Amino acid sequence: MLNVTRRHLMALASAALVSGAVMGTAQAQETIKVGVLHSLSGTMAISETTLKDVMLMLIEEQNKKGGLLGKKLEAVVVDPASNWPLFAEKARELISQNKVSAVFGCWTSVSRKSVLPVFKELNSILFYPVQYEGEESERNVFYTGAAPNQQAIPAVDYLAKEEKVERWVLAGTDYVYPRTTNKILESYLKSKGVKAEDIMINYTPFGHSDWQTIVADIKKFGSAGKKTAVVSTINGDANVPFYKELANQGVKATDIPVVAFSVGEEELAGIDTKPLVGHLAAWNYFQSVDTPENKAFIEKWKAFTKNDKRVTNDPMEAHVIGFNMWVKAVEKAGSTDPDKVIDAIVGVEVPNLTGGTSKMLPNHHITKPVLIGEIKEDGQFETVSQTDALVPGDAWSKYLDGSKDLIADWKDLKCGNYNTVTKKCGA
Amino acid sequence: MTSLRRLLQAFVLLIGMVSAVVAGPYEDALPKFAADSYADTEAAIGAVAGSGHAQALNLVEALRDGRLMVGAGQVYIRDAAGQFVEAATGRSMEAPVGAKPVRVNNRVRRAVEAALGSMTLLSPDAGIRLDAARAVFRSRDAAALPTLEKAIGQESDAAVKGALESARAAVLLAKPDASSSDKLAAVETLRARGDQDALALLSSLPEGTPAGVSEAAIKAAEGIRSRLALWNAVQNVWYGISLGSVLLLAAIGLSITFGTMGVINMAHGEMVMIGAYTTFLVQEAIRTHAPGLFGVSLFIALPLAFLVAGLIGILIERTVIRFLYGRALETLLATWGISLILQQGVRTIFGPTNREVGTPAWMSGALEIGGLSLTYNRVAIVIFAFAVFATLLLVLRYTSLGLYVRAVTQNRRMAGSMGIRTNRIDALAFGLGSGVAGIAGVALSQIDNVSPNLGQGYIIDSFMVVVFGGVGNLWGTLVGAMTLGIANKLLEPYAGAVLGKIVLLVAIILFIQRRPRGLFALKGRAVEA
Amino acid sequence: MTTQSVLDRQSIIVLLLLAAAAVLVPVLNGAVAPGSPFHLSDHLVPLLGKYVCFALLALSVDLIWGFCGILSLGHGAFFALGGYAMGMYLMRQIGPRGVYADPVLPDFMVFLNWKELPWFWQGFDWFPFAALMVLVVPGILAFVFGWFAFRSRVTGVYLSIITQAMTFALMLAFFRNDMGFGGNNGLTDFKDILGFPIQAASTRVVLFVLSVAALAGGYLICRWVVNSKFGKVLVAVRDAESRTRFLGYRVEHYKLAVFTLSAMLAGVAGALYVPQVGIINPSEFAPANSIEVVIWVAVGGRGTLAGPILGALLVNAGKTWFTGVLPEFWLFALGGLFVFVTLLMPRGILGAAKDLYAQAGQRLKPRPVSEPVSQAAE
Amino acid sequence: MSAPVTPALLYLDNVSVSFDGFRALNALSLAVDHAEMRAIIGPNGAGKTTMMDVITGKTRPNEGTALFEGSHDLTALDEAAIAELGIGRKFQTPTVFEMHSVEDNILLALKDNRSPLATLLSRRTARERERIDALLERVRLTAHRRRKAGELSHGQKQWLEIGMLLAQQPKLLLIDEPAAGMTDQETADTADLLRDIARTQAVIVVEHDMTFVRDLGVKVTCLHEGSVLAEGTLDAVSANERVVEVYLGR
Repeated sequence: MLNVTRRHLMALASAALVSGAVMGTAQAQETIKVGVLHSLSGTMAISETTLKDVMLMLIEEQNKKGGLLGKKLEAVVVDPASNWPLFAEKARELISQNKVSAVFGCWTSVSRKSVLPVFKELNSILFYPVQYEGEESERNVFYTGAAPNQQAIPAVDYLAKEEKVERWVLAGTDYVYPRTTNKILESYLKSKGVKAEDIMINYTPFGHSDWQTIVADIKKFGSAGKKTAVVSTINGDANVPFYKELANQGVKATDIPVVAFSVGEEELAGIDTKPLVGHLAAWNYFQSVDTPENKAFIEKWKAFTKNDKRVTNDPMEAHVIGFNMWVKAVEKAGSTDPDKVIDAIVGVEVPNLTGGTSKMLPNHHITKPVLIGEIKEDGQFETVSQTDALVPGDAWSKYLDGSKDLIADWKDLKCGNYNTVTKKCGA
Repeated sequence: MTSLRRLLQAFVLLIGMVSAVVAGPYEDALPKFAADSYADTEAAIGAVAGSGHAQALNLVEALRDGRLMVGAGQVYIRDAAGQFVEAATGRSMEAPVGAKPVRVNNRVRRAVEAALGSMTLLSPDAGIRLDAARAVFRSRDAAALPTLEKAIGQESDAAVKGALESARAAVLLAKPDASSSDKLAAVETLRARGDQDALALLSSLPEGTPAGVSEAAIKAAEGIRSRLALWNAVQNVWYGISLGSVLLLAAIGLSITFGTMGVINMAHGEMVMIGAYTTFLVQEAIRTHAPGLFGVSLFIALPLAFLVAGLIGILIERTVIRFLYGRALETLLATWGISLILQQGVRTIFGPTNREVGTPAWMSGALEIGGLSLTYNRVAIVIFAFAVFATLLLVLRYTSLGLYVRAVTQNRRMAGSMGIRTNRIDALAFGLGSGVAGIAGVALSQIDNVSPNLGQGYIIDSFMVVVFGGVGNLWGTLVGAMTLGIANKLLEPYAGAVLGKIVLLVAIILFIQRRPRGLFALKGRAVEA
Repeated sequence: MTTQSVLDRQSIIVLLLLAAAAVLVPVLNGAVAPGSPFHLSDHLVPLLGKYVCFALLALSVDLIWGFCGILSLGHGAFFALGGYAMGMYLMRQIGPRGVYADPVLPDFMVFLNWKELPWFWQGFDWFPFAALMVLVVPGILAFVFGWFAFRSRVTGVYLSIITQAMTFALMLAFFRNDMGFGGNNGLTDFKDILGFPIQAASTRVVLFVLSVAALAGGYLICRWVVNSKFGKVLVAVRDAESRTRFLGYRVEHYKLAVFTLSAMLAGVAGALYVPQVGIINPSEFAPANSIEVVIWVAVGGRGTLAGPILGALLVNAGKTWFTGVLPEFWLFALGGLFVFVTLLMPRGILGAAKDLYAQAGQRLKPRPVSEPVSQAAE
Repeated sequence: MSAPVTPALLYLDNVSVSFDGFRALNALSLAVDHAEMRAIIGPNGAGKTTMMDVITGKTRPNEGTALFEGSHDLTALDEAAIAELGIGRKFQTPTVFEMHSVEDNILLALKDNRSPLATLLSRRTARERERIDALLERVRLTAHRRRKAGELSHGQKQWLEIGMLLAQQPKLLLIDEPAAGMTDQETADTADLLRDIARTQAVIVVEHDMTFVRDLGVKVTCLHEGSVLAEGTLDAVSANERVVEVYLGR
């Protein structure tokens, strides 16, 4: 019940922020506005509400440090309500009405695709914090989540090396992220000598709830004598019944490990993790990472949300990195003008929460460490592998026919899809 | 009890002190645990298991449970009571500063399982022996062979003996220097076992297996495969029944309200959700106040879910629906509004994220019958669904409420004029329908997300079941649910999950055209009046 | 007759208001200086355009529900199909400007390794064909669906439920990437329409004006239909279907005709919606969306032609306001609206207003609340 | 069109209908001539309404023949087709289009092209207006022509429905309990009206009110348990022993 009042207050607080933003147009010169474009209602609220809170925390903190360029930062929060056209509408509102200097937001690929034209047209900046399928590099967007080569490929490498996996089930929800990731993985695995009959690909709809047949198929596929693993790009809500079915049919991590790319601390909070111990996830950050930076961040987060049960996760770290990079770039450029910031930000380095230093690359992706974690009984992850160096994010995958010749470079080539064969921008 | 444990500890301690005098493979292996490398840990486990050291079993179990600690290069075992002993000597000691558990990953866990298997083959507990045999079956560790032979020799339990023999067969097939005749016997053992695991073993013989054995294995595998294909079909039907019973649970309450009052209750799914959240609350309360009751938490949740959902149902009926009788389409809209309010209400109170509802121990695991694998939770849900169905059937047939409800279903006006208070019957029937949805929620919490969106996922399917089966007829709902469930599962292997569902939806739409009132429609003048 | 003249006055008001919107929006947006309090900022133009498209969708639902008693809970499907037809045209207009610069294939096809354009994408690069498809595709679906449903006399809640199943099945189908409509991401990143850049303020103003014109056109078509003898038959079907049949009318033909017409109107609304919001995705097929449309109609007043327009504008403006200011309470408000309207204002705002007017004009007894006889004749 | 099998306008032979085992009509046979008025009486459940349902195509008989004008097989046609053949039906409870004006109710019933396209494009002609005026006059609703039908009194609705029936210009009118709920004067007027109609068209009247039936003074058919019990003048039928038995019980 305490929850009610807190949420209630937060709602009112964000309401106040918005109306503050509207009333405050007269003082627009005195603050720097930062747009926060995350769904607070509808199906995506489950994931995105947290990111809105992180942004509010980061902005509050920056203001405590004296703001930016001598001005206070001001968050402008809107609710696109998990409705894709509404994302574009609210983005337009943020940029042209509220005159924000940068926007932090979006979760699903479709929401990002929906706002892209708006950012290009109105020339503003979007920081996108979620792991995604890649195959994109836009001048106005900075991708602080993982590209496929920063998540999927290292995870597969780990399984092949550490678990001696020879047979692969690529199971995903039928949308663009799993499709692309699986395509890349299929091509990658084949390049490593895995035969076609040792790869099984399966797609299910959003919110799929009856996993009996598919889990049984996986078991069957896994009993051909070769060590088998499942690479799961199953999205959101469908994961709970999937893992419950795995546990019920007795698929143990020691027999057929499942490595997931969309299951983090928040998703596990709704599942009894005891039967799932040992299943894996690949991210660039885990709450359990033991570094001073992370400890400090978790403490601040719990204090800010006044709830010591709130977990942290990978996209939150991506926002932390993205926000700090933007702050540094604005300081470097001495202005919040998008053109200047876009030029200044490439090459900016900030510490991440896992003990390294992430750098903004010319392709607008960043360098990140890749962590493989096993699920523990308490719903946290035990890091079982971490790349030695940070992995630079690839905008275009080397393993896809359509994009193997493409690179993105906004520093020298000023192009998001430069074809290295034809030497032309725009393929 | 405590004194017994003390005695045991003292005993272990004594043995530990004696053995500490001589450094053996056990002592040599210990520092490897401190190296914080999975490969070293794995190697150390093998060495420890093979050492025959008195502490070995204790140590490996501690590793499995996360009680093997490392601090300042030393290895300790923390017992269940939180006491520390030195792994090397078994000497009890103060909790060391900064000790951390030895890290475990799947590879280490597998090694632990194999080690435990070979060490517990002779355990006095049959259950442990069975687990051990299965572990060896998986690890195929040749070192376990002598113990295995000994265990088989003295085994009296048939099930365990079978498992031990399978394990021996597995080991022999994997062992390069085993004789061909032994291997052939092993192939025969596995052929007789005839399940998926046997198939896996037979189809992955190591390099260098004699040609005769390979041929026998291929033939045996063929046989198993064709046998499994048959079982597979049965298994699919079972999946269908299990999906059908989920649909039955979700739809049966709807069938009552729809049949009796002609009311389309779009908030029906939310009643299911409320049942699931009730289960969550019950489990929360049990976790904090009476952890011992967790096994029966679902039985406590059932009546509560029925009451909570039923009362909310009656409340909705009294405040909204009764003003809308005879206006089915308006009822549909109003209850849709109510469903939005209930969803958002739950979201505000419990947050948008999924809530954890645990599975009691008796519902985990699977029952293996021949080539069939029936998971206990699905079995429980199927039995439960049929129990609910039977109960409702009896209630409607033999209680006065049932009599009134049937009367109102068949002819509202006539029932009214015979002195039945149709108003009250409506409220009670609606409450009954909602309450049944609530207990469906208890069952669904075991297999699905407990989130505010839970009910949304079932509403369209439930409507399809009711409409397909025929309104106002519980048997129709049963047949409808089972038909849809089984059809869905039989289609899935060919069409995939999505296409299968689309095909079914289209089929139902077409079916409604042929029989607008469903499979088991009431006929005659009563309906048309 | 009395209702006739009321309707006429209503029509004049509606058309005048629409004309005013079509003139004022471009003027306030383009000719008034941005600093002025009367300036209409750029981002509001497509927002208003979206409302107008929703109003046309609501009108199409009202035509069948308010006048013929067919409650479709799947009209979003026709809206979305119209939208997809337009979206496909817009995709083809991107040409080689996609990220993979394929001259023919849209990005998502390159991405899925498709080698050539599927047959059902052929022709959509030609605007007249796409425009025709905007009408034909929803029309054919409605015709086939209706032909089955109405011929076998599926009525009432059964019909509502299978319309819902229809849109749900389509949603599942369009989510599949193998369908060739871009899966969950749908169609997006449009560049231009008929050669005009789609993001330009002027294009948006033109699209807004076109939407208003389409709404006015739709209004006039609906008005013509409901005022004709055909319309009287529809109302007769709504109020006493059996009676109408015993008079010799083939009820199924009437229902089929009006259902198909309504689906085509919804398709046009969808086609105008897509270029203004810049994306079309399978979530437009979600059953919840279609149910929401019904509440717009109910709020405004079903069985009137101005009602659905009013309802769509009011509810959507409310949604925009709520999701900006009190996001957590939007669903409470929407849910409450459903209950409130059905319980206390069954004839919607316009119906209530008319009742008040009638009472003030006295002598007329308050009439029975809608669907008076319903199925009594059966 | 095949040659007429029977000279009768309506010819039912051996018609049976059963619902879930209950036989609502049991080998019913009945013939009605052109421009004949026939009264059907019988206790509740005798099958009167079901018989009407069979004639108008609402219910399909399990067996038997139903012919109209000797050659149209009524069991193969739907309601609309049968209505177009010239069979009109008035329901037991008056069923008019309550939200339409009295005038529009008649307009919708006028014999005309019933296709959707025709109605969409139709304009009201002077002839139609004359027909409407005449019909309203005949059912005494001229003064109420602009009122909504829902606002009429019960008796007026009955008459409006009869007016709609006449507007169809049917060859056969089926009229179910026209006198129910009417005052004595109204009942007498209704009897007059029906007699007047029967001069040119065939009429089947189902009625409980014996006074009314007597007023009509026509041939009476008494149904019982789905078949014809007796047929003849009212006096003859009332004198029939079995009829007395059925009506009064034993």
